[in-house]
Amino acid sequence: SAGTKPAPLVVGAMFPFTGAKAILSTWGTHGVAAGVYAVNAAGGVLGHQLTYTYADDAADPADALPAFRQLMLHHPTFLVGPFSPTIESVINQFVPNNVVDFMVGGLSTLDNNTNPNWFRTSSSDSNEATAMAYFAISHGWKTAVMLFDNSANSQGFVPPLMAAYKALGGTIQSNQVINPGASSYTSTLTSAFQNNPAVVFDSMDSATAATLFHDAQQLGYMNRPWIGDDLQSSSQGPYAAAFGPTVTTNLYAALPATPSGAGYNTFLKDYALRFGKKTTVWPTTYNEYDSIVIASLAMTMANSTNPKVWVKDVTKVSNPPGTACTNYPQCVALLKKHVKINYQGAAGNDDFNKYHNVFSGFQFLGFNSALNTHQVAFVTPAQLAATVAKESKKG
Amino acid sequence: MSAFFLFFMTMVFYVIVFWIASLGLDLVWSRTGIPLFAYYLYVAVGAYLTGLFSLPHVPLQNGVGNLFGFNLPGLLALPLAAVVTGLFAMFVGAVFMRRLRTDYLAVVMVAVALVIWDFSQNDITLVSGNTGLTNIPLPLAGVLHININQWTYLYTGVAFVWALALWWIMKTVSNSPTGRVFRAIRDDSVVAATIGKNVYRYQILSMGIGGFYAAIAGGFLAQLATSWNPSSWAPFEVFNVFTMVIVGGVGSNLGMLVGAALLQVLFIQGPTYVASNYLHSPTFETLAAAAIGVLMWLSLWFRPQGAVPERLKSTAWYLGREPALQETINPDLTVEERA
Amino acid sequence: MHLFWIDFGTGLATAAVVALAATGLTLQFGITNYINFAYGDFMGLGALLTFALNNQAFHLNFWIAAPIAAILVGVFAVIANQLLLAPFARRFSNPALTMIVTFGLSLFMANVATVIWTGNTLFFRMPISVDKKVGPFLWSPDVMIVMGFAVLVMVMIHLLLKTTRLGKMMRALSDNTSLALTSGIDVRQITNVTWFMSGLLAGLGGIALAVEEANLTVTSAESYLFVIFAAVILGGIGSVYGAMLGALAIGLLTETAPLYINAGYKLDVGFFIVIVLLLFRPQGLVPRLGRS
Amino acid sequence: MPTMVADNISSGYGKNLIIRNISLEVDAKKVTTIVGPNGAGKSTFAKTVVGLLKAQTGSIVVNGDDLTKVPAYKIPGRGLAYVPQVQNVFVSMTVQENLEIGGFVTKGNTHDRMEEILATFKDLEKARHKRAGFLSGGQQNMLAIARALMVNPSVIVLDEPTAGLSPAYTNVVWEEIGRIAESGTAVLVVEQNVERAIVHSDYVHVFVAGQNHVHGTKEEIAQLDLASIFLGRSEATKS
Amino acid sequence: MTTQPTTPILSTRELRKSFLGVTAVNGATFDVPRNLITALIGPNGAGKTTVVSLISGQIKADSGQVTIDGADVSGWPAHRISQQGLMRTFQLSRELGGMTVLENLMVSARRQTGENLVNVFLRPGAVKKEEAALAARALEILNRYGLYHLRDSRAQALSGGQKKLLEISRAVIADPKILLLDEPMAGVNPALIEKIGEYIIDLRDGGMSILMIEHNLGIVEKICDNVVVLAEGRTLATGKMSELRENEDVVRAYLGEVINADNGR
Ligand SMILES: Nc1ncnc2c1ncn2[C@@H]1O[C@H](COP(=O)(O)OP(=O)(O)OP(=O)(O)O)[C@@H](O)[C@H]1O
Ligand SMILES: Nc1ncnc2c1ncn2[C@@H]1O[C@H](COP(=O)(O)OP(=O)(O)OP(=O)(O)O)[C@@H](O)[C@H]1O
Ligand SMILES: [Mg+2]
Ligand SMILES: [Mg+2]
Repeated sequence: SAGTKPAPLVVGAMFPFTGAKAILSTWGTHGVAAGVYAVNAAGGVLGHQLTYTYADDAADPADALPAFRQLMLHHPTFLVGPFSPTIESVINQFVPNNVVDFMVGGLSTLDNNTNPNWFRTSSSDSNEATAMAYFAISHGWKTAVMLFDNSANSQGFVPPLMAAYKALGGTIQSNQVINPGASSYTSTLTSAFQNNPAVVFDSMDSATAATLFHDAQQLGYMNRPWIGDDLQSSSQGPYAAAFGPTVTTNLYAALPATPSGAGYNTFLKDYALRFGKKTTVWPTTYNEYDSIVIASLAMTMANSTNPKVWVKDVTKVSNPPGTACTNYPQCVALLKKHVKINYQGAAGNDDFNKYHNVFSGFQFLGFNSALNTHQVAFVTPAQLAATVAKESKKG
Repeated sequence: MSAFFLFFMTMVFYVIVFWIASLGLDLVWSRTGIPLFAYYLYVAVGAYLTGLFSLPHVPLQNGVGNLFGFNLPGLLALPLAAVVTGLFAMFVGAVFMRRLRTDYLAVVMVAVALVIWDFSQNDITLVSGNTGLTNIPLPLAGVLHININQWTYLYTGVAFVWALALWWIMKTVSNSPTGRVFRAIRDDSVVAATIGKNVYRYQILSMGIGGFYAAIAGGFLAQLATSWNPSSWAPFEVFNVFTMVIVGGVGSNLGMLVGAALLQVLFIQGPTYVASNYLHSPTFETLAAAAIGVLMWLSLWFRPQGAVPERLKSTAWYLGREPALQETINPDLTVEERA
Repeated sequence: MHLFWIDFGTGLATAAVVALAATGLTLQFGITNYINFAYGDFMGLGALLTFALNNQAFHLNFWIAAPIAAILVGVFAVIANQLLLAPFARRFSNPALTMIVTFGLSLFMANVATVIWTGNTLFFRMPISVDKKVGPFLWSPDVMIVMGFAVLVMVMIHLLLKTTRLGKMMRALSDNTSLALTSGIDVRQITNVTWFMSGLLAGLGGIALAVEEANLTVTSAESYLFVIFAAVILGGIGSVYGAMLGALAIGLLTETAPLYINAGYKLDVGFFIVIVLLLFRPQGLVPRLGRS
Repeated sequence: MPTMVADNISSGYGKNLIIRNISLEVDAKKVTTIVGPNGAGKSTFAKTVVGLLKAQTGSIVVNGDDLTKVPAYKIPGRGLAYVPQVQNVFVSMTVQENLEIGGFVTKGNTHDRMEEILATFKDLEKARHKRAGFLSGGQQNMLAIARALMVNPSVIVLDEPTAGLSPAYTNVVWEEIGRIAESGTAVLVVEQNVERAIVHSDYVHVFVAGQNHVHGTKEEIAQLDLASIFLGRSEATKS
Repeated sequence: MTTQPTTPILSTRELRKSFLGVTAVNGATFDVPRNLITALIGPNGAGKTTVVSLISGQIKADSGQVTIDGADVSGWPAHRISQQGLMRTFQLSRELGGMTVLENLMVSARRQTGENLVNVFLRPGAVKKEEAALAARALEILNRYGLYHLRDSRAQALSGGQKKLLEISRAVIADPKILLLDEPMAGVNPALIEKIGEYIIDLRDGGMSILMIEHNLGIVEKICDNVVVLAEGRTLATGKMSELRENEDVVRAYLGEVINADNGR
């Protein structure tokens, strides 16, 4: 009725605000706020404004459930998060509690997900690992060592990376599990580098990386390419800072999707409007941003805010076929005209496969002496698919 | 409304679980005098075993899997895991209680917990390292065809029944002559040995019971979250349980309930809720965690006996009535007042 | 063999860090007779204050910031003792309870430090030092300074305890507190001096650790605490020379172990040795006469 | 004028008072003994005098110097030395180091004094570089007394110096006590063995239930029916 | 002293023990006759307390043999030796401070059904009945030793002398065959010494065998049937007190001159 505004719709966000992984909450909250800003600036969803509320899971599975219940007190229509450490302890809650979840994080155990209310807007680590292998081989680096810490995230890289690297004709000389927080990694490094590998693959937390890079410098092992995962991709980030003098030639970082193009520019504009021009664009923020836009589009298409109804439209607004659109108001306008759309988001095409995973390409970044990044190479989804096909032929 | 009830029930569930956990620690630490800083290890072992017993065997693939799995019904997996954990705790006790003096034991216990925690993170063949166990089945949910929300209510009830039974058992044990031997060992284990008590055996027994209680708590946590991995049990979380015991009142079975409720509601879940809903800053939560330390200091200083103090067992308690015996005044033993 | 010597050199560097910290821990234990579980946080505080002086507040040169920070930790340790630990230790004769109080102090310090310094990885502002070959070893100048400094501190502590009046008073206090009091020793003052030295050494140890690790986080020293404990226990808790010996053993063992076993378990080697040693020799390598 | 005057002392542990309104004086060159049944408060009194326990009422004056509010560690420096009953040596330190510590309260060089004392205590001289923990119980008691004498105190308070000692050592210790008094020091001894006390001391106080029940010269006390004063149990301390 | 003792209730053969290079016990060999009171005397540091701890199993002997009632108990753990019918008290009283005086006694009783958890749950009735009977027995003993009025106080609140009495009553409730007392009279006032002496005689007359360490030779002479002298960890002499006073070795080592500091330790 005239004069009364429809009640706002709640977005629930679940991140680790405390504990060892607290930095992830900075990423998550920035992405969510930017997404909500974008949707509200364009008039909201079906006349509803979006609001958001947070809960802290401390990256601890035993804390995740109370955090989830806290969020449910606000009757959210969908959730963003949590990251990999706690997703498994809440994933079974989504359907019975009638809420849709958009997760960001590489956990490869969910590559074959069948949960209808769960979607992942970042590419799985298994894709990233394949891309890292492809990138190395395409440069002719055929012997490698792997240095991955013991976290679930990092260990998720190991099997797909090994399989892909071998399928492409490379040899893994040594695969070391790094135990974070040690005071030195000299002995680990000396045994790993015994056979003078051409390239190094690595993933670990930044504090551990600082120690390990420092030791590797001492031992003279920084004179060859090191290929890190997306954690290492930020400009002036801790990894690049710790890498040492050879950072300009020898450090590479993989980064999912294509933070470039129209969708990404829209995101950057919204992000700057929300936080000011100077704010760091934290990793994964475009994934959370995309999650919110996609959910809002699905609700618009279904003309319902009931998750049971609109969840079926998530893949419809994001996947082909359809008219490509790269920002929320533009997409909404098309939907109003009953045009089938294919949202091209900040993170890339955002096409979900049948397991509700996106399958993006990867770019590889190098660093200049000011520690700013530049793109060195791009591995397309097609190249990844071909590599995976080779693996199964070999296996 | 139902969202609120589910939230409330989850809180109740946590309070019950930590009541059970602190009952076990209270027996081992306050009543037997063993500084069991490795207590969370048993919580974890219980959780892992509950998962492994109720999960099917998943062969290791892409770094995920579990070395064995028995597909047992969850209601059975839990007590079975607790029994096995109890035996494990007895084994750990048997190895370490034999020779170590108390302060070494305290440190060594932490070291044992840390080593095994490290192992659980590094080793991917047994329980998938940091990925841990996932999809632990909900007991009964499949049988009764109820959804996870109804199950939450039901299982809170199940946990409560368990807790009542465990409370009664602990009460019976601590009031029994066996409980008295435990306290004698706490006060002076050398004396306990000279009066003919097999100190080592009783210490191991106490560890076993403590391990059983810890495992029940851990099993419930794993079943509620349907998953368990090394970040669920940073060994130092045991400090919270110690604080529950101190705040509740060492040696007091009902005190443990008070301690668990106080800590869970006011110092753990409460601040998390306030921080994310009203203050929008994790600082408050972090300060609340720091405040747990302060709470323990204040409690120890101003009310060392805890919220519900342990009661001394009087003569009347033992006899079931006031003693009939009248003290014979021994004339040799009275003070003769002189002018 | 070449690898072995490089690892051996790293072991010596680690031993220096551990020795600094372990000596401070064992000195304090000798006097107060309870284990300080917040010691790792004292170490962390040293590194964090250095960071604050070096990067946040006055932008002091690292080599100036470090000693100031260590002294501040010493002062903090005295305050923590006066306001918190000493009152509890006086009131409860059972050291296990005071041990729990220090556990609480650890929780308190770690969380407050997180509020102040966040959980992020921090770096000192100091030039990257290049490795040097010294005999068969590979050491950076920073690490060599740390090692030389550690040796110097050990010698000074030895002279202090064996020859000075203060040192003898400390030993007397560590032997029998109430007798020291009635023999005319100002127990409170000596206890404070000891806590100051313990804090100072913790601070230095924490800073040395951060130099060796080339970065610091709020909890990195805390997670290293048990390595320190291992050294202290190995040497016989409360024994200063034992702690030095224990540090050497732990440093060399943990750093050379990865040549033979999975590097992920190298710290566990230290714990394992301590556990096995205690099972066969419960009083440590260098047992202490006196308090039993 | 008496060397030490304790006037109207009350003290105890925490809130409950164990001793009430006790006054006594100790003279130079004299041995004054406190006897009394178990739990009478003898040790409590001794600990109060030397500042280990806080006096709730009363004052302690040594040579006209009021020590009531002086912290325990400063008391030896003011001329009042104390030898506790048990754990009275630093077991991990050598005999010589133990004596050195006794000398720490004075600023000056204590080396000569130490030689003097070692000359008196022949047994200790022989064990000079042994750790005190390896001495037998009697030698430890001896060392403790020697340490207290390092600063030439005006008053020395000894708590049951012969408890648990063999008869031979008991004699030696009492002889030593006599010599200390002769040298000009005022000696206050807490003792269980009444017969001994009466033989060796000049003045005896009998404490019962926290009070200075009777006192007098050894001749006067010897007249009393001490058995009936002693026979009895101290009142239970209920908490 | 009704039945003539045949075999000794307790005997030690060549017991040896050293701590950190200091020899505390160096070949102690002696017998404790059945149903008599035997005193163990000797200079300070002679190793008396250590011998008692070796017999009762608190400390493991380096070598040597201990026999209780014909059974070789060398190397047995303390609790098994205790279950064999031996009880000891400590030179410095060790009460179970956090428990009541009554409980200090009750916990010391032998063969309690309720000390096995299976019985606690399967035979609660029997346990309860036994507890009530035990409490009544403990009260009787407390009454005899003048501690009745303290039954419900925490043991840590007792005075030194009361703690000595508690030690003895705690041993008595277990009804041991042999009782080892370490300086039961030290630090106890003279009146109580007499009293404790009488209790010990009563216990002997009730059929117990007793070995007590004591420096108070007056009381030793009065109540002990037999004396063992220990010096420098070795048995120096045994016999009646009156005979030993004549024994030159004993006089030299214990009654007369002080032993030289360098004599072996
Ligand atoms: N640390 C303490 N805390 C509380 N009460 C104590 C403490 N020490 C002694 N008491 C109590 O104070 C009273 C007097 O003790 P005190 O040691 O002065 O007696 P005493 O005359 O020296 O006896 P004894 O001859 O047995 O040594 C006793 O009732 C005792 O229980
Ligand atoms: N735990 C121990 N550690 C080191 N030395 C010890 C230990 N126990 C006893 N000793 C030493 O062994 C010797 C014998 O001590 P023990 O206590 O047996 O003597 P004792 O005959 O009981 O003397 P007392 O009459 O003074 O009680 C002493 O030199 C003593 O210092
Ligand atoms: Mg006394
Ligand atoms: Mg003795």
